[in-house]
Formats: sequence, structure tokens, C-alpha cells
Amino acid sequence: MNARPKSRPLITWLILSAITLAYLALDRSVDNHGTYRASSVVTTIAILLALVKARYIFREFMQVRNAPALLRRLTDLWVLLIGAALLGSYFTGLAIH
Amino acid sequence: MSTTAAGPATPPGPPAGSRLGRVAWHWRNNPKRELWFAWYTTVIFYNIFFIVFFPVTHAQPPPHPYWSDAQVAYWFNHNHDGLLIGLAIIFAIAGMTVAQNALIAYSMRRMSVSRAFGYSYIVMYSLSAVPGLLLLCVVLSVGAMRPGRDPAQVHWLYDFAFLSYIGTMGIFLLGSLIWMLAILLDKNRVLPKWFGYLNLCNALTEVVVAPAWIFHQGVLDWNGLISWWVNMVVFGVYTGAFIMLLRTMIQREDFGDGPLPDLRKDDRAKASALAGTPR
Amino acid sequence: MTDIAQAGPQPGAAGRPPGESAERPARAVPGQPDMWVLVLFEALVFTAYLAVYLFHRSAHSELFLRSQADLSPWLGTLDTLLLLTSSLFMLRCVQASRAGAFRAAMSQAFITALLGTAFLASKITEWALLVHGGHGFTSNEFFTYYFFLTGIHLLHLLIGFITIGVIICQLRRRERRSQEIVETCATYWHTVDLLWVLIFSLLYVVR
Amino acid sequence: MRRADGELILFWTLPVLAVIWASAFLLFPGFTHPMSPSMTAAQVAGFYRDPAHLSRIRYSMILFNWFGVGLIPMLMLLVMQVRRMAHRTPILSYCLLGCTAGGPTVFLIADLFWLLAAFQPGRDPQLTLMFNDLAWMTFTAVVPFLIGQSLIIALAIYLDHPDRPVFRRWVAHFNVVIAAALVPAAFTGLALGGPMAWNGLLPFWVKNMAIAAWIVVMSVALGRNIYRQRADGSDQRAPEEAVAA
Repeated sequence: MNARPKSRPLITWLILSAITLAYLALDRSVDNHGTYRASSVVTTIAILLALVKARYIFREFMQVRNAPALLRRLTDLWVLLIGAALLGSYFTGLAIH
Repeated sequence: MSTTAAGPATPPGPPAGSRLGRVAWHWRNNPKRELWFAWYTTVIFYNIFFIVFFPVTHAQPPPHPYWSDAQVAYWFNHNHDGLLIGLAIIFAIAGMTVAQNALIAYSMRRMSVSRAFGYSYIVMYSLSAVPGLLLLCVVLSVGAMRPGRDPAQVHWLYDFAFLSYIGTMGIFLLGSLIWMLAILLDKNRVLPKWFGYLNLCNALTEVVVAPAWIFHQGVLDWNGLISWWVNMVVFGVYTGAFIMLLRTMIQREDFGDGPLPDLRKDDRAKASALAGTPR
Repeated sequence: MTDIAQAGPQPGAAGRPPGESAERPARAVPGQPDMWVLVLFEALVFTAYLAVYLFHRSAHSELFLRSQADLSPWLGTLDTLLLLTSSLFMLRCVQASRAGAFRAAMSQAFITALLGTAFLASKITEWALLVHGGHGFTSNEFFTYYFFLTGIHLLHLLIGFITIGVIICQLRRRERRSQEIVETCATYWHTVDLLWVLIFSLLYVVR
Repeated sequence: MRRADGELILFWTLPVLAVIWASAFLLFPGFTHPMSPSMTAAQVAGFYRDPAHLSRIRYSMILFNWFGVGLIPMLMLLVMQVRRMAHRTPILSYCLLGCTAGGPTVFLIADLFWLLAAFQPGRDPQLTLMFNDLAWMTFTAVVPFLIGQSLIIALAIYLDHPDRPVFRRWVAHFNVVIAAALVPAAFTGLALGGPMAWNGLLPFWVKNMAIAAWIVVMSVALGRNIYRQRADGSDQRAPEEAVAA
């Protein structure tokens, strides 16, 4: 991301949109002709991609990239925290039920 | 302004003697005694409230909304003494809540916003206390006092009590929004802006309680993971935050009407305020 | 929670006089650092909601998958793209305002609001279609979560419209424009986007 | 010539209220011989079905509703007096305002249950019993705002300027005594008979006499203040100015 500052938001937007569209392909890979099927792999990838998007929004849209180190670390910590909570509760649920 | 000086013969500081002696000194001389009275009343009230509602009455965390008549009747009989004693204590002390609302209203009076904010807050919270606290206590007491009552009616009382208590929690969110608006508009730096935003977070989780009117089970019922537990954690953080912030506010208070001075920078002003000399 | 707020007096962030916008120190929190308490707090609250949802999802995965099939992934994707685009324009609005191009900033803010309105319309359409198809708040566990999460998110979006209104008012004021308030409100708007990204992937995409 | 500010008119509504209160109290057949909580459902239903009782219950409770809300002007006059005191902050008057906003609602709720029970006396006796319990419990046990306002008035007087007090010291002591007399009523749910039951000595006779004494004594003290303040002109100073900050 060494683009000129002017095009940087646009590139961010393109990446985020591309990930959003990739979701559709991701789902199609497991669904059986319109019937949805459970898949831990898809769920995990979906959560991870959401975290990537969240971090992009933090860094680029919310301009944490230029913020003091404390806020940068804090938002990264939050992304990890959200990921741990979501994946943790999903796999705990799977293990219990 | 003229009637407020605590007198010229005021000693410069509290005596070093016993705790009781210090309390007595503050009672006579501390110019912020009214504010401290309200603050300590708030802290004491929340402590008693917690003890009564969690271990004594077992009304918190609330029992399940999907219980049968027999289970509800069993719950009342099982908690008979705890309910009646605990709720009687609440009847005796619930008046303490007005001190908290008065202190919060005072914080808004100290801000650069209209007096209407503080007055709205007082009246909103006094009225909200009726369905939000007193009706719960009355109805649970009635449910517990006669063990022989028809279980179907006991069940009605049970629903009434918990729906009134938890279902109307949302009306408190309007008070939070009033406070938020006052903090965000304030130019006197009475409370930090982040607490203004925390008020919005609190208000938004109070919205989540509303589905308690609809669901009998699941995460959104009146003791559900989302509608009760998440809400309670947020409310706990919020309450802890404002109790500490109000304490700092009282320490910083200079009885002026401009920006509230900071604690560290303004030690001298604080000392003179403590000694009761007019600004 | 408090340490971020105490980090407030970071170089030039909070103490910056309003209006003085073009010169920005290299490292600064955009807007009031206080707003980040709300961002991080709401992120935690939504994480709690979503974690509860994911945990219960695996208990009834059949039901959840069947109900999920009634959602339109296209509408969900459209919603996401609308909000992402609105965030892009919000960023441009902040940058324009920082550079002193208030007229441009104003039009970017209006475009942001327009995209937000499109999201609102799309969401209401989706709700209407679902209710028409016999799915309500109470029809089953999946739809309870669906309407709850999208509903509470929509409430955040509506508050977001207020913040755009504040931005437009700030940009309109000739003398005492506050870049800080503009950036604070922008941060809120991006939060609405951020929360939707999480909700979208967990309601529409996971299997 | 002074402007009429109307405080005297508000003050002289008190005798009217006293008449309403006394007539409601005497008219309600459940007060003259207070109903025991140990009455059975059939007895309670019989009480409401008795044609001699029914109209008295209804009229007395309608009057009682007016009394509860009608008391608010007197409480607001007390708030105004507290604002005149030499306090640094308006905190105590805010507290009293909070009590004023919450307290009378409780009277209304108690009346509501009594009137509900009397509206269809032919109902299942168990239901009538439940409404009756709700009414008595609300009426008797919900004293927090009454206790609160007495203690706040007492505290306000204690913290007033000792040389130029708005109320004399004994008014504060009196309010503390009243607050103490109201406390046992909060515990009435614990007893279905004896001195702690809602028809017993402490929750009924002591509590209601305390409320009556409070209204009478506070009216006299309030009236003396209002007349004195008019005589020495201290009412001309807006209460706002008397309060610091």
C-alpha cells in the first residue's frame, strides 16, 4: 500500500468490496444446489475475512493508521479479541452440542 | 452568594484524630458536605440494593419466565422470608435513590446547559422508580405473603413483578440520553466526553430489554443472556463509571459557573474551597 | 476503558483549536479520542451478541441453515457494498474538510447520507419481504436473532444520520467550524459500517 | 406594593385537602376498623359485596386520589423553603423535588387496586383478595419517599444557617421522629397478625397518625414561615439568589 494518498481510500474500498463479493463464491462452494450445508471451514473463513475487513476499516477508513501507537495496538487487540470470542463461542458450541 | 460562607473561624483542615472526629469536622465545616452526602448515599444505596436483590431475595438474576404455576409457587415459598425481609428493607431505604438523581441533576446544573436538563432528569427518574422498582417490590411481597394463594394468581403476580421491573427498564434510557446530551453540549468540562458516549452505549443496551415483553424463553426473555446479562454488565460498568466520575466532580467543584478546574493543577483553589473561603 | 480517554491529550488531538484544520500532526487520533470509548465498547457489546448467536447456532444448525436460506445473499451483499461506499465518501468528506474544501466536503457528506438512506430502504424492503413470506421476530430462533441484530444495527444507523446532520451543520458554519467534531462524527459513521460487516458475515455467510 | 406571588393561595389549599383527607379516611369502611390481613378470601369478598360498604369504598377512594396529588403544591412550597436555606448547592431541594415526583404516584396505585376490587365485587373472591392485598401493601409498605422527604427536610434544616434559620431546629427533630415512626410500616409484609400486621399498631395507627401529624405540623411551620417572610420582605429575594453557585 504505497499508493499516493489520494487513491488510497479507493484502493481500500476496492479490497473491501472484493472480499464482500468473494463471500458469495465462498458460500457457493459448499451449498448443494441451493440447499445450505453446515461447514466449519466456511464459517471460520467467513469470520476471518470479517476480521480482515474490520481491521481495514479501522486502519484506513477510521484513520487509525495515523493514530498514536496506543490506539493502533488497542484496535488490533480488539480485532483479536472479537476473533477469539466469535471463533471460541462457535467451536465451544459445536463441541457441546 | 453572600449567605454561603461557612464562617471566619473555620479551622484550616480536618483534625488528625479519630475517624468519628473527622466526620464531625466535615459535617460542620466541609463546604461540599451536601454533595458528599448525596455521593455517599448513592454508594450505600447501591451496596444495599445489590445485597438485597442478589443474595437475599434471589430476585436477581431473575428466575425463568417459562416456569409453570407450581414452579412459581414453589419459588415464592422457597424464598418467602428472603423476599419479605429484603423487600421491606428496600421499602425503608428506596428514598435514597433521590440523592443519586439529585447529584446527577446537580452535575447538569454545573454544566453550561439549560436548567431544564437537570429537572427533566429528576422527574424522569422519580417516575421511573415506580414501575422500575417499587411495583416489583409490592407485587413480589404480595406474592410471598400468603403461601396458600391460588398458584395461577401467584403466577400472575410473578409475571407482573418481573415484567414491570425488567420490561420498563427501557424508560431509564431516556434519562441516559438527557445526561448524554448535556455532557456533549457542556463547555464547563464537568464530566468527560467519553462518559457522554458511554451514556449512549448504556441507552442502546436498554433498548435490548424491550423484547422481554415478547419472549418466554431464549436469549431475549427477561433473564436471557442478551436482554438481562449483557445489559446488566453494561449497566454495572456504567454505574461504576458515573459513581467514580461524580466523586471526581465533587473534588473539582469550585462553586463557580465557569469551567470546572482540574484536580492537580488547582490544588490551591481546592484547599481554599475546603476551608470555606469564598472564591 | 479509561486509558484510551486518558490518552486524550495526545499531541494535538484534543487541544486543537476548532477550525485549525489543515495542519495536522503526524500522529493524532481522528476527532475526539473520547469517541473511541463508544467504538470499542459497542464493538464489545456486539461481539457479545454475536458470540451468543454463534454458540446457539450450532445447537440448531439444521433450523438455522434452513431459515438462512430464506435470506437473500444478494440483498445482504448490496447492503454491505452500500455501507462500504458510504464509508468511502465519509472519509473523503473528512479529508476535504481537513484540506479546507468545505463545499466538496458538504457534497461528500450528502452522498454519504444518501447511501445510508439507500441502506435503510434496502433493509426495510428486506424486512417487508421476509414478513410477507411469513417470517417474523418470533417465528423461530434464527429470525429472532436476525431481526434483533439487524434492528439494533439499524438503530445505530439512525443515530448515524444525526451525526451526519451534525457534520453538515459544522461545515455550514462559517466562523467556528470544528474539524474535531466532523472527525468524531465520521468515526461514529464508520463504526456503523464496521458493525454491519460483522453482522453480515455472521447472518448471511456462515454455514 | 408587593406583587401577589400566589404562595399564600397554594398554602390555603391545605385546609381543603385536610377536609378531603379526613372525609376519605372516615368514609372508607376499611380504615375505621382496619381490615385484617388474616381475613379469608370469602370475608374480603363479603366486605366489598356489602351494599353498605360499596359506595363508601368508591367515594372515599375517589376523594383519596385527589388528596394524594393535591398534596404536591404543599410539598413544592417546602421545596421553595429549602431553596431559601443557606446551602451551597440546591442538592437537597432537588432531593425533595424527587420525592414529590415519586410519592403521590404510590397513593394513586393503592387507590387503583381498591377501586378495581370494588368495581366488580362479584368477581372470584380469590381475585378480590389479591387486589385487596395489593392495595393494602402499596398503601402501607411503600413509605420510602415519605421517609426520604422527612429526612431530607431534617438534614436541610440541620445544614441551614444557625443564626438565621428558615425553620427552627425542632422542626428538624420532629421530622426525624416522623421518619422513624414510618419505618415499621415498611416491614408489614412479614406479619399477617399482631402489631406489625397492616391493621396493627405500628404500620397502621402509628404510621397514619405520623402522616397526619406531619401534615398538620409542617403546615403550621410552613404557614408561619410564609407569613414571616412576607412581613420582613425576605420573600422578595428570589430563592435562586439565596443559593450559591
